[in-house]
Amino acid sequence: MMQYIPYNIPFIAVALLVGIALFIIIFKRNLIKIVMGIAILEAGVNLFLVTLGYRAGGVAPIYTMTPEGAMVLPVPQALTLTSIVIGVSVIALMLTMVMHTYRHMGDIDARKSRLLKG
Amino acid sequence: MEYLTVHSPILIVAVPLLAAFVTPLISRMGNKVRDTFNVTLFGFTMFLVAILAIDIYTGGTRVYTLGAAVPELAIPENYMVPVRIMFQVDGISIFMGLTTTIVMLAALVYSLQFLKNETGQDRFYSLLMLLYVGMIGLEFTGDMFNLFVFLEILSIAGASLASYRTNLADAVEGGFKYIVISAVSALLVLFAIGILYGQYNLLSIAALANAMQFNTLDMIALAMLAIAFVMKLAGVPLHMWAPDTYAVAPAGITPMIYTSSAASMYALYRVTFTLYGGHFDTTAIGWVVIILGVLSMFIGVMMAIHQTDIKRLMAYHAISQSGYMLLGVGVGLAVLTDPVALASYGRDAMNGGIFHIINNALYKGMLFLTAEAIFFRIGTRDLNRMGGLGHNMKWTTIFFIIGALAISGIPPFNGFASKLLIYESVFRFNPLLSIIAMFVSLVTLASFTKVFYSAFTGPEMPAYKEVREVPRSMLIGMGIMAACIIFFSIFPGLVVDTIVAPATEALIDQASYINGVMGVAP
Amino acid sequence: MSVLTYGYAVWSPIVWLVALIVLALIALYVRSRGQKRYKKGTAQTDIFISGIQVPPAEERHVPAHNIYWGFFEALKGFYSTMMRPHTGIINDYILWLVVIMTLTVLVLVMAI
Amino acid sequence: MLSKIVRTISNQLILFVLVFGLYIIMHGHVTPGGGFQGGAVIASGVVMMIVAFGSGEIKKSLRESHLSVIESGGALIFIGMAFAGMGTVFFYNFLVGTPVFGGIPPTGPNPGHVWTGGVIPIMNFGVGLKVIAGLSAIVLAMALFSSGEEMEE
Repeated sequence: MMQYIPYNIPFIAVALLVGIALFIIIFKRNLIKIVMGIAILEAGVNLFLVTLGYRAGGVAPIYTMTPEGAMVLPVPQALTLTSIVIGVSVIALMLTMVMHTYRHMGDIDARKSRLLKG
Repeated sequence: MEYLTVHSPILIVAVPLLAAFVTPLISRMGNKVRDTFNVTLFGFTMFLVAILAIDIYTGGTRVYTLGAAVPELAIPENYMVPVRIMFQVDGISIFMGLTTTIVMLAALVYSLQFLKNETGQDRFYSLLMLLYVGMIGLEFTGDMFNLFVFLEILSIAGASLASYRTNLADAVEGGFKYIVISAVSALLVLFAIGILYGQYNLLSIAALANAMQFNTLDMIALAMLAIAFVMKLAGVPLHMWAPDTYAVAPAGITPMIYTSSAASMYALYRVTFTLYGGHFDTTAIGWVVIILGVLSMFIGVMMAIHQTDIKRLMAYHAISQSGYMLLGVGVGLAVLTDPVALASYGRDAMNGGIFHIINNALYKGMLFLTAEAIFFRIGTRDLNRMGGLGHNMKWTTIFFIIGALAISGIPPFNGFASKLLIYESVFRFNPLLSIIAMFVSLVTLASFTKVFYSAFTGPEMPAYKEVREVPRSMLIGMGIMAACIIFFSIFPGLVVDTIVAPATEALIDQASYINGVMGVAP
Repeated sequence: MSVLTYGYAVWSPIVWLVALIVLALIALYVRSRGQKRYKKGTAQTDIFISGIQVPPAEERHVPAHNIYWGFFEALKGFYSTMMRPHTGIINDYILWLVVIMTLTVLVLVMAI
Repeated sequence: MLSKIVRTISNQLILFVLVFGLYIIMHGHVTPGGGFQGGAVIASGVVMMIVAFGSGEIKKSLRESHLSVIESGGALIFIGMAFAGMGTVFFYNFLVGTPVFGGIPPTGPNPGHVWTGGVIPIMNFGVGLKVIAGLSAIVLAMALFSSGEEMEE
């Protein structure tokens, strides 16, 4: 039982990151903090993907000057990269919208900077 | 011709993508050149969609593998499972593709003159093409990860377009809400994909469906995927973003965002039927979908009749109509493992739900376009300040009447045909659901009477004496939708037999989807 | 081609269209038998409310929030309940997502 | 605008940042890295210049219209390479075996041959151009916003 714990630490980290992120997104009213929450959620999901591809004692899946031995799975790493690229653009877009909201409303509190409801 | 048929699945995605990237360059040569370029390339895309559709309806599922030596080679030699990026187009995919293409045509034509006085037009067309790429890609893709990628593409493009008029505070707010819920739900989709990948080391939908073991982790992944897609398609109680976003998006974009919700609905069906169908009792997830559908229908319409903002009202109706599709297909999902019930009413319920997708994309899209035509001329969405517009905007009024009658399910329009299929088949599943559906249809009619009365009838207001009919390209955009509605109304049998029944068949027949990639099962 | 047949009934829009056209023809015939003395643009078409001064156009039109007033009045409780979750705050939207997702996970895990 | 020391150092450092970024872009097919990573490195160099000189100064040399052209050009290189394989299949690696990046590396550990990869290095280059232009435009627009200016239309 005890020997499995080191391999599960990344998954515990994933759970913590996703939990913290959801807490931030649900309970923090500042729009910038919501964007931060989404960035943390993304980090958690990316960590999850990378961890799935890990093999004990594996090296990076690149043949250039590589030592002999097991390699970790390359596919989750490719997925993570794609997800990071998408995440950058999503977060840039969200920050731009927060900027415009601040320009129009003079406030980035989710409760005070809303016009649409009901 | 042969060449185009073989390569059409990828060209349908790649040509608009090329258009999106070339548009910023070509718009330096003037707006006319850019508009002609975009319309030409989109016309070519429509031609490709048409030949692909003919090919699918005669020849069955098509697989296209990117980067392989031949397009059909899904599984490379010496491999047991597909490893390349892959497009798999079957009946339901091409059905959604046709829906998207018709709406996109109307939106593109409508936008040509609507945008005349706006800044940043080249970005608008780039993003519009990207939105189309995202939707078509989501519908055609054959692996889970590209499902996520295209979902993000359509979210980003949709959110930027929703807040296109950044000079309006509410537009920015609507776009922000859309991107936040899209980002969160897309990340949940990615998490679910990670769970599936961790268990099976597979990404292809067909291979995953083949290997699925239905254990607890798979159920968690199913719940995450299903609810994330329900969020994107705005089912009650995850619908609150929809009125905010639909109301503020510029014309042409609201129908497109609405259709992207329909694309998310396709993803929901693809996951529940194809990925998790087969030997698993789908009754529980079927009832989840049915309950969400009934809630959407009822709460959507009750909120709609209360609104005084014309586009918010229509947005709540969009939610309520999505409920019909969820109800129809949910009944099919609930009886999927019961062949007798499936043959006697499940298939008809699914036909109704799927037929409603294209009907609703057409008339809901046209109603959004008429609302935006009013906004274009009088500069307000507030119904309290409208009145007597029918005197000067005759064509808009006619299009509105057609759309309102169709959405309320008044015979002989197409809304009635699909709703009748749903009522009668759902009645045999559970009569109460059918009665709720009819009541919702009644309230829909009531609320569109309210819009018609307060916006178009009444004495000619002095403030709106100078209001003229909208420019021609906007009328043509609405006219395309109206023509499709009338065609679908007069020939419902033809439409159901040709495009809807193959779509239903594609959803139910999981084995042929798997065999399309994995070869005939040993 | 235009007839939609399914397990237990038939829907044919052409029949409906023919019926509608026949009804429209009858209506037109009845209309053509009407009074010929009616003329547009004369005092015949002016609004007459028992001799009261006719109010201007803005006041004659019933605005949208007055339509179905009784319906909303009767359902006041329902609408005040409905308005409470529709806050328009983005945090609440995500809260709903998490709650519904948790419920669905429970339902599905119970089901297997 | 920061002090003269910072400005001078930044002026010297930007060269190394650019070279490092280009190295990462062009060796993306044999070592860790690629278009996005290298582009992000170069965009961080742009951030450094903005911090050192102020956004108003950088705006004069990095025009939004030029960045837009570079971005579209990068995307066009990428999708153009994909279309060029249409003779066989979309995204087909048609350059394998030709003199241009056509080498076929041995399977297993090797010292890394740059002249391999077919269309992948060219696509990396296109992605790099797009990311450089896109990220620079984003950080510049945000910096301009915080100083109360507008990007040109």
